[in-house]
Amino acid sequence: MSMALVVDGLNIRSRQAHLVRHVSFAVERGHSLTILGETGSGKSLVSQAIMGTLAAGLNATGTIVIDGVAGPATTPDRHRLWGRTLATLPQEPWRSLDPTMKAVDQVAEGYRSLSRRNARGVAGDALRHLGLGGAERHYPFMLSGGMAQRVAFAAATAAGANILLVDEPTKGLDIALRDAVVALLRAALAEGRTLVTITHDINVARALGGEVIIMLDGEIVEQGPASTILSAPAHEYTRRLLAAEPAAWPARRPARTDGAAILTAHGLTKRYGHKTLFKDINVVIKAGECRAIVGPSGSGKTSFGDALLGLTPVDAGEVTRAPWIATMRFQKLYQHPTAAFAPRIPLGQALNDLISLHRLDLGRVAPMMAGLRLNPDLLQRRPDQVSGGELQRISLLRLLLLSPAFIFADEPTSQLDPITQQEVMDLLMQHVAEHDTALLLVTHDPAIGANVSGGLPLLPDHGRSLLAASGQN
Amino acid sequence: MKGGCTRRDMLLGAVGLGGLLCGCSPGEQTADREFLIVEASHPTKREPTSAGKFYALMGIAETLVNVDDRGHISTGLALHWEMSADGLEWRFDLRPGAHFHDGTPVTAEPVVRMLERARKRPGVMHVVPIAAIAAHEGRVIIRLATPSALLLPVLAHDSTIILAPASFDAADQAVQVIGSGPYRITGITEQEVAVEAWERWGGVPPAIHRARYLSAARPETRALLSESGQANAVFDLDWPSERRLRDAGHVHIVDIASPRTTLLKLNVGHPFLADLRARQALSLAVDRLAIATGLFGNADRAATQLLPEFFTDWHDKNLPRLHTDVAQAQRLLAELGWQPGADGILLRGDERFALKLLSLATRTDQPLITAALQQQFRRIGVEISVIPCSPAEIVAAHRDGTLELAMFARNHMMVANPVAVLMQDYAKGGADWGAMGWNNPDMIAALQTLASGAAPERAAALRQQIVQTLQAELPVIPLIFNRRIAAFDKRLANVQVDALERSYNMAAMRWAD
Amino acid sequence: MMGGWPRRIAAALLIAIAAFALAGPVLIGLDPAQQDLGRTLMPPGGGDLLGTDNLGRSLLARLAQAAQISFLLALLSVSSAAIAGVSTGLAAAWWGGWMERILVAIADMMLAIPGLLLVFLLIAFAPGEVWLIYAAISLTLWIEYFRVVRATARPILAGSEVQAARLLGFGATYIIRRHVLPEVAPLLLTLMAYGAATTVLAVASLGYINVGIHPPTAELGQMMSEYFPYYRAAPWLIAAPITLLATGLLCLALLASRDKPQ
Amino acid sequence: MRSIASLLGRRVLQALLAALFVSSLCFFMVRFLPGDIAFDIASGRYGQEMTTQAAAAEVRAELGLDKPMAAAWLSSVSALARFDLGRSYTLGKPVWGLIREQLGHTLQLSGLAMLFSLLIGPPIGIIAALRPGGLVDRLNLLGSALLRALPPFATGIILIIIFAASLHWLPAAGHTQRGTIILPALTLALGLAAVSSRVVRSAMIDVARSAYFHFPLTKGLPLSTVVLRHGVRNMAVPVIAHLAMQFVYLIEGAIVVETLFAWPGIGHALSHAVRERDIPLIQGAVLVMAILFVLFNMVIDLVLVALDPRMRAG
Repeated sequence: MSMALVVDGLNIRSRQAHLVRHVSFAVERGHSLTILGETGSGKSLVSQAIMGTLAAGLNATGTIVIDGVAGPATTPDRHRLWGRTLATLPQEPWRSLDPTMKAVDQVAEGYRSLSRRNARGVAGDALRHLGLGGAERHYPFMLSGGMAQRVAFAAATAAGANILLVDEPTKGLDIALRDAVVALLRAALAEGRTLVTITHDINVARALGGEVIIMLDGEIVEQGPASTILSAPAHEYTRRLLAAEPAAWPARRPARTDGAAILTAHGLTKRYGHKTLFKDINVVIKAGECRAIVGPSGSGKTSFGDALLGLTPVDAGEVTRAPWIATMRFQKLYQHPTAAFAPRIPLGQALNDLISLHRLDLGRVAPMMAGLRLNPDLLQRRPDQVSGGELQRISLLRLLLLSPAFIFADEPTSQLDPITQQEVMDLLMQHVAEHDTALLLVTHDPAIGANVSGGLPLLPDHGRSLLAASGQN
Repeated sequence: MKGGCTRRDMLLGAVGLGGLLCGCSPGEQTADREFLIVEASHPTKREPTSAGKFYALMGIAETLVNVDDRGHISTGLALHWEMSADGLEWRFDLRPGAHFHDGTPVTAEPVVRMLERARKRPGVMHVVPIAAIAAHEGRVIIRLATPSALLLPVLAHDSTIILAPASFDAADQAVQVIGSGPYRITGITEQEVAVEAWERWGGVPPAIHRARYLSAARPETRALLSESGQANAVFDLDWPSERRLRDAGHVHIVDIASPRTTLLKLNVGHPFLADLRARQALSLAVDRLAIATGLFGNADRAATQLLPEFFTDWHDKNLPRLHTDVAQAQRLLAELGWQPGADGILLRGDERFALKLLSLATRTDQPLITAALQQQFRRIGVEISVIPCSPAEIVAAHRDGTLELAMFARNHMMVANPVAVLMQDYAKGGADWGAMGWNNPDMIAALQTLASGAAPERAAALRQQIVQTLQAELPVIPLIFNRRIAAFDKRLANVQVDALERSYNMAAMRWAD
Repeated sequence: MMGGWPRRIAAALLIAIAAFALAGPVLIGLDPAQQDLGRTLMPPGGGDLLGTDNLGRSLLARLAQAAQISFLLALLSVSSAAIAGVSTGLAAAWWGGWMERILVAIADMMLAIPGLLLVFLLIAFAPGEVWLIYAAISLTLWIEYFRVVRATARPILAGSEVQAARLLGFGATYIIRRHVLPEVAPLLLTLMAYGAATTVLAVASLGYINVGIHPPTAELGQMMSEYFPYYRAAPWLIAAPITLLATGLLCLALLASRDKPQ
Repeated sequence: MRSIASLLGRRVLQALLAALFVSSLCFFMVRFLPGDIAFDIASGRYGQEMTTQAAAAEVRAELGLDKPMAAAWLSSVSALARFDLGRSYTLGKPVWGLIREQLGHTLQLSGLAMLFSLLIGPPIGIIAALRPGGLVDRLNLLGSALLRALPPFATGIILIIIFAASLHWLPAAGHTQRGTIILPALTLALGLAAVSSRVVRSAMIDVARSAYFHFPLTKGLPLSTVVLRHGVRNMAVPVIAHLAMQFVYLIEGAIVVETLFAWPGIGHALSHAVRERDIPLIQGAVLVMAILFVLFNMVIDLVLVALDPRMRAG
């Protein structure tokens, strides 16, 4: 039984900080290792050290043994192993495929020993094997997310690499896509490849099995077989991580359902091209009520919320708002918090602009910052200089300043780590409850949807996506 | 797709570079070496009355009579000519065996046709009182209304070149140039004309068989064409280029006096300039010597009178020279009631001594002279604003009376007798390229006497009278004498430069090696 | 891209050039039009710091005056082109529809006219006038700003950042000031720096083909074409304006080469 | 395919409108220029020393310049509608032939300049982009600023001094002799490459940061292959759009280089035509150039569509 990959005493330092300390592990040939941890835990640095793509300012020490060949942690020659020994599955496959090249060619160019024609033949076979028959000559923009995932997989493994290093393969994916990726990785394992997966998603770790490493602040806090660690965690942090899974969230007190109607939609219909996103939907949203829409990507969830807010035109139907509520009190929380801020303006400036525009009370900011556990120093920074969780909380703060009557929260936590996700969600729910705000949450995670709606039926009704509601699939 | 394209581009580039290296290979035989001659003007036009100069210079077309570089009339297409006793009828015998480049013989009829054609168009023909032109027994007969000393000089002018009838289309537009000179055109484009020796040319066969004219507007280009050895003869060099080429020493520089004078045309009818003292003051303000040495490196170029030494009969060494005297100029202007204002510019009542100076935009030396004048006039309190313009604007401003000052170089040997040009320029009220608002009946009479022919002693007295009048009255202010500067390949022998700009003398040159 | 020090040097040099242009003419105290035909083409050093030109004028004094005139006019011409281009570009991106179609059609039409011809024709109205040449050039420059601003502003205005700002109650002025201009500004600065150099060079080129400014106005481009014939007799004459322009341009390019935030 | 057809249709309509607009604009601008148009034409015809009142009167009568301007405009537009560009006022030759020859020379020169600049600019830009802040990048920035500040006639004279006067490899000027096109084309190309290398650099940096550039590297492809196969094509889309604009400016910017190298081109002809008020030549040249501009844009659109499959769909 030989080791495919051994990392021994890996330390990574930047000029200011010691980022990764004493990380050592070994993966057996044909086995799976999953590194679990949050953003900033150093798990991606470990992956970069193995691939040899650490940023210039970082200094790594220790030994890395790949396929029996030992070498220092930092070596300029690591890229010689790429493709043939060491492969990586890109995080965002549709961005990693060349937009100007056909799928089959992107796979074929990996078979460098073969002639161009033979390579295309083999690449076509590989794609058909992955269920992509018919899509060989498609360009990336014609592929769905799942298809792009599989093309990227075929391309990454074309040169025959046996060690597959995968960094956050499921970030931002809905459940169906996540399961497809996991299936792909399991298939790779079944073919005898060695798999190193870096993720914050416990479901992925659980599905892949094998060994699990839990990282926190650059150190390994726990290490062992997945079955043991994920069912009986020894370390306190692992326990928190497991508790942050939406399925494990404590049930919430049901929101009130006796409020006045603040938003009524009647017969809402929207088409996108030839596709009907939703059709003839009637909804009444009452003050203080929390509702959720659950569905996969592309099912029209966001368009529905935007239609309620009047952000997107509809093909039929109408939305009426309670006339006594100011326009400004209908708000939206965005999936990518960076997409809601002017990128070059400091956050404090953005908040001050809002306060002076609506003549709000500046005094409310400090206590609210505290309530959202935000450091006042963050306001000096630009949106790209704070973490996703912090930025999402600041955008929540910005909404709350306007005392919203209705918030459309569009996947507000799907880009966040599990612990941060739970924290942001708790803060959102707490403020919504305190201010008697109606909430419409869009999510692809049924567990979150169920948790938030607190027993109220999902929109449009139980368990159906909008597409299903409109009679399509 | 893109990758393939780049490779193909590289291939093309390599071919281009390969072609470039065999661009100029030395060591050709002198017999088929092409002679390259460079000057500024464009051979774009075919119309003989306006573009004839170029075709004459190149030896493509001939005139009835010729003029040598001292201004003496010699034979051209006409080998002999005679004048009737009353001086009214001239008969010309054409050179036997002369052929146009299309093979047709040069007979009296096409010559008469060309002369009649030139008479119908604007040009120098009008200074001669021609009554009729006819062909008679193979001779060209020209009848005059009154005797004229200017007929031969005018017939030597390049606007009267003789072309074959096939040169013109049905509407009498010139479409090609079929001359009878030692060279015929083999190719003509916007900026280049290729010629080769015409085998049926009657004179001495040219030693240089093939030649090409290249028009290069910039003096730097011309100088570098000479310096690089690409061009064998380069004309119209400016001072910096000439100096550079002299220093480099690869080429032979010829610098000869030219009959052109750069002068200041004044509107004598203008209230500021009508009084002679004002014109004298302006003339006294000009430091010609400083301009000649500072800008052109040649003290001899300071114009001391209108006509340079080139005109041996006309240039009067005893004439009081035009000179510089700022104090005297200021006194003269003070006499006219001008007083310096706060900014140093003269004021008279609510008038300010400020004038507009039109200057030709296309000449490279003109901006330098005008800049110097501007400064020198400022010293006596006269403000000049320079307006770059085209020749047409000077003519138009002359006509509508708005012209104040203008500067240009006048070729007083444009016709082989300066009387022709002076008669035009200093006629009653002046003319476009001469005086303006100025009238001297005595001088006009003197010119007319000279034009119709006068005995040598009488002529000399008249010339002196004219020159003295011009110097005293200052209808124009002479500034700088121009020179004709050319650079020649040192491999050339028998190089001659024609100051009259009548011929490049290509047919007379030969390769020395 | 570059470390901090080249940018600091660039900024310092730019300030020096600006100071030279603003205060130079006064500090040097020489009349840039004062000729001495007895002392033409004197090399640098000696009596005059940078030597004398073809008319015996102080090159230093002329350079200072030229820097003042050229940079001022280039700035005016480039900024008027930028103002016209930015406002039409924003209008097209903001309103879209027929407004955009008309503006794009006008810009395309203007592009189809050879800019050179437009410049020739305009200059023919008052030959040799400095301001007219700059005005004519700025008339051909605005289209570039229009196209860049429209192309940059359109996705921004359609983006979720602007949607969020609108939901929060912000109006057009705020959106343009906080969302559009900060994104467009670095691009505009680069365009304007190169546009200014293009303008000066255009004046030089026009002077070269005899339709430019007439002496004695000292202007950088005009100096280049005026001193060009002396490139070997007195190379410092043409080198001076070119060096000044190249230095200014390099400094601006260094300052504008700031990387985009990721 | 339907989108391509509608694109072509729109471009043709645009060409016709542009032609009408620009030719009328030029007509009126020339007629409103100060001065007497007859004198300007006469000086163009007969030369400086022959420009007299009589010559101007003859021109005025022959060309009917006394007629009302509106009538003259209508007749010029109707002639253009019949594709009759007329005859040059000063040269007497058909305008179409003049333009074909002069614009042909300019296009020849600009085309070769474009080719040279493609051989110089993009490779330097790509190398600079692969190591931003490296030596090549710094030298490129310096060289580009210097070349952008160097008037084209100065660049040209430096090239002539090196390649013609010192090395004697190439002719200094002219246009019918062999090799004369190379130096003027190189002069223009250097100016273009100064800009295009920086545009390529910044486009290439964007591409090199993208995931689709990094991913093929991890597939085991060598950097050179990835640059050529994935870098260049993706970078080409913004760069070609930029170069297309450059080419249009190039045709106009050639005038200075044409003057220096005694190369007969349209810029030169236009400057004379404006001075001599040769309305038919101006109108004809503008018309042909406007139509060429639109056609050229059309070709660029098609090239972009060929390069980027996403545009084919949209």
